[in-house]
Amino acid sequence: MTLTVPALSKHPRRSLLDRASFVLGVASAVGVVALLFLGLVVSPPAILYGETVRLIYVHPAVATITFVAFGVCALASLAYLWPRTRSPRWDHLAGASAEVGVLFCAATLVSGSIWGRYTWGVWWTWDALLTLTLMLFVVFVGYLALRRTGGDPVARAKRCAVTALLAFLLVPIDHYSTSWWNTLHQGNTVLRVGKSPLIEGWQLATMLLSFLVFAVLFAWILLRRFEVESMEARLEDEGYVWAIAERRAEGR
Amino acid sequence: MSSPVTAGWGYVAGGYGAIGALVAGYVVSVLRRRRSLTRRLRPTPAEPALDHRPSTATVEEVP
Amino acid sequence: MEPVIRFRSAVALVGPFPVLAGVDLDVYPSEIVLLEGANGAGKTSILRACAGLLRVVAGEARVLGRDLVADPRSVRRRVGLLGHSTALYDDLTVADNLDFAVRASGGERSGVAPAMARLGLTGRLPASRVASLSAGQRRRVALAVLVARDPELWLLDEPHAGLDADNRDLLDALVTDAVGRGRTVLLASHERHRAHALAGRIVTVAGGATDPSVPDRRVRDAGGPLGFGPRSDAPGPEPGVSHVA
Amino acid sequence: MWRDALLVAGKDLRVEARSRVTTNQVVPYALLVLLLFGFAFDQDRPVLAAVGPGLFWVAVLLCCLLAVQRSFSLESSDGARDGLRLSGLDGGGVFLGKAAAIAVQLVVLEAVLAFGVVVLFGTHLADPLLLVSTCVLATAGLAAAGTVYGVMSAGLRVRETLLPLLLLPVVAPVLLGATQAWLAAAGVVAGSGWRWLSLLAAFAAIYLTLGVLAFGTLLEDV
Repeated sequence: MTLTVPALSKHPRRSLLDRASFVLGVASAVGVVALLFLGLVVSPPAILYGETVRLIYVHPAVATITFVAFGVCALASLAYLWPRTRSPRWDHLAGASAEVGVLFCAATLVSGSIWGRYTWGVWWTWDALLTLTLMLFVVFVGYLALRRTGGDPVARAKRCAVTALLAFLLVPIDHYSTSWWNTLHQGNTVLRVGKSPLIEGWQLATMLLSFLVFAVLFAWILLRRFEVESMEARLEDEGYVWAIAERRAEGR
Repeated sequence: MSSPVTAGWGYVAGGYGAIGALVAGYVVSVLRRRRSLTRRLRPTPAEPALDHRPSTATVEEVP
Repeated sequence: MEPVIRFRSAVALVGPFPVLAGVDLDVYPSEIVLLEGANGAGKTSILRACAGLLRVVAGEARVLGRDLVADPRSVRRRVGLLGHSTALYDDLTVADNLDFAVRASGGERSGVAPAMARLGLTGRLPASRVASLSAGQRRRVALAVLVARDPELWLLDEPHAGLDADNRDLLDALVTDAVGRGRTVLLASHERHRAHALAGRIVTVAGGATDPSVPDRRVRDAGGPLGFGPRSDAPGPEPGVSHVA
Repeated sequence: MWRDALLVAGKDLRVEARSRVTTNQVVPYALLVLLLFGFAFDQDRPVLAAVGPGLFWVAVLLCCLLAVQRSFSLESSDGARDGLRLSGLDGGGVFLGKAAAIAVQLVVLEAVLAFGVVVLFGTHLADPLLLVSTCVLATAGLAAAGTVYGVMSAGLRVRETLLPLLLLPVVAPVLLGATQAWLAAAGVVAGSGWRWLSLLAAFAAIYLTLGVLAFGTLLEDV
């Protein structure tokens, strides 16, 4: 009697993913080195901020990646909840991107408050954007806690998907509530810089490079973390086949 | 107050250091977890590692 | 004849543990089938799976014509499960509990009064809080819910446990009545004597699966259309009827 | 769905009427919270008066947490959760029923707390229409969000600690909006309080719709 157990997750094809993440890995390493070189050595200090302007090469990029990561998590959760596109891989992607998002969110908050200490003389201000980022951090830490609760993997995945969606819905709500409240932030020269007149030449080039480098770095980390998540699921999954065999042996 | 130019480096070091430490620490932990998982998932030699296994694992494969 | 329950190598998981590891089971209308087996063999899990509470992840699982693998919730209102836990609210009175349970599952309130009478829940009982009842009384209230709802499929998990002698007779009578009305009963019990007297067919459960090595034993014809020979694809139980000690 | 909602809400409130947990335990707890705030600000009346609305809503938030935990502890006893699943009630109905029951208890709490804030802190409460409508919208949002996270953490072993971690940060906008609206009502903060009501309404709407859609699947799995 054949007893078929659907593997709860198809494991990622080795060749494509491995090659991609290897390339990304090398690219992000090279990018980081170039960014450090450009940011710390080549680009001149600004008049007003002095050397701390160099933080502009990391902080905004990290902050943007945070929102991208949480966005990926929300989209993956939505895909998992939608019956037609439901597959455990979306759940793995959501879990991976949430964890990476929390990492970058922590980096944003730390580097932001260090920079705030210099420019505003205070570690923390109840500014709209800072509050929103901190809110997101706390909410997604709760999400990660929910991911580790045990039980039926399908149930866990659904719980996490709904929480992730709710957490991401927090972004617009918080954005309005805190911005009505007050805002000290410099506006978008810090967060999303288009062609900003405030900085040009090397500084601008380095800044744009920073977005690219951190995007590549994010993609690489996410891919690796996604692989780990899938492998963990597969391990758990393979356990079922053995468990079923043992269970039946119990009966004889 | 030391001149803004020199004072700045302290903060720059702090900012870069913080982000670097967080990201690097996390990357190391992920890679270590990945290596240990690949080892634990090493299937029996008869079966090539990480091949395209059929979407359903049938009991037959269990000795 | 479309079976009420049709399981083919059904697998169900609780977390990582496969409580059901390949169950084959057929139950036909108006039949009383007894699941026998050691503790932890999977009897309760089979009952919960039939009620759609336990998700069947592999194999085939059809109850009352509904595919449980696809949608476990589709069959719930037509099934009654009497488990170890009575699913009653301690703070509510017996009457409130019965009223809520029946209306929540789509039944009419009219069924409550006769059920209470039938189960001897009279006098001060209806108005007293469930928390103040004894275990036996609580089971009678849970049984009353089942009687009031009168679902098509009765799933009884150790129904006799905790009942005194005359309540057990009452239970047997209720089950026989139900089958008389065309209901189907699947029960798990360790009360060998009573269960064998009640059941028309016995299926042994071991290791989370119906044990093919032990053929289904026919006890006696428990009324209802039973005499249709061994099940088409299951390992053929010997046709002769022998009273199992 | 609405019939199911009424049924479930009726059941929850009848349990509350019989067991009197909210009135005997949560209300005194709320007043205790106000008392603690009093100690924290060492009876500095002008400060307390100004901060009154904020403290009020923090107390409401903490009580909402208790009400949600109480509401889902009903189901965790003796297989009642399986009972709900087995009954085949519509998921959205159960959600609205439970949320309504929580909302009713919260409204009772808010009345008592408002009285407490005025007496203990001497907060001046004007513009009752704005106050009441803020309460209604905020309560709807709190009850909806509480019910969603309540059912999610209900089945888990770590629910006591997980629920606050999940719920409190998410309802922070309600705390902010409601407090600002009340401050505007009390004339402490410039600008109209009505702007904040639209925020509270949006919050409540999102959680009510998502609750109705997701509750069925969430109740489904332990």
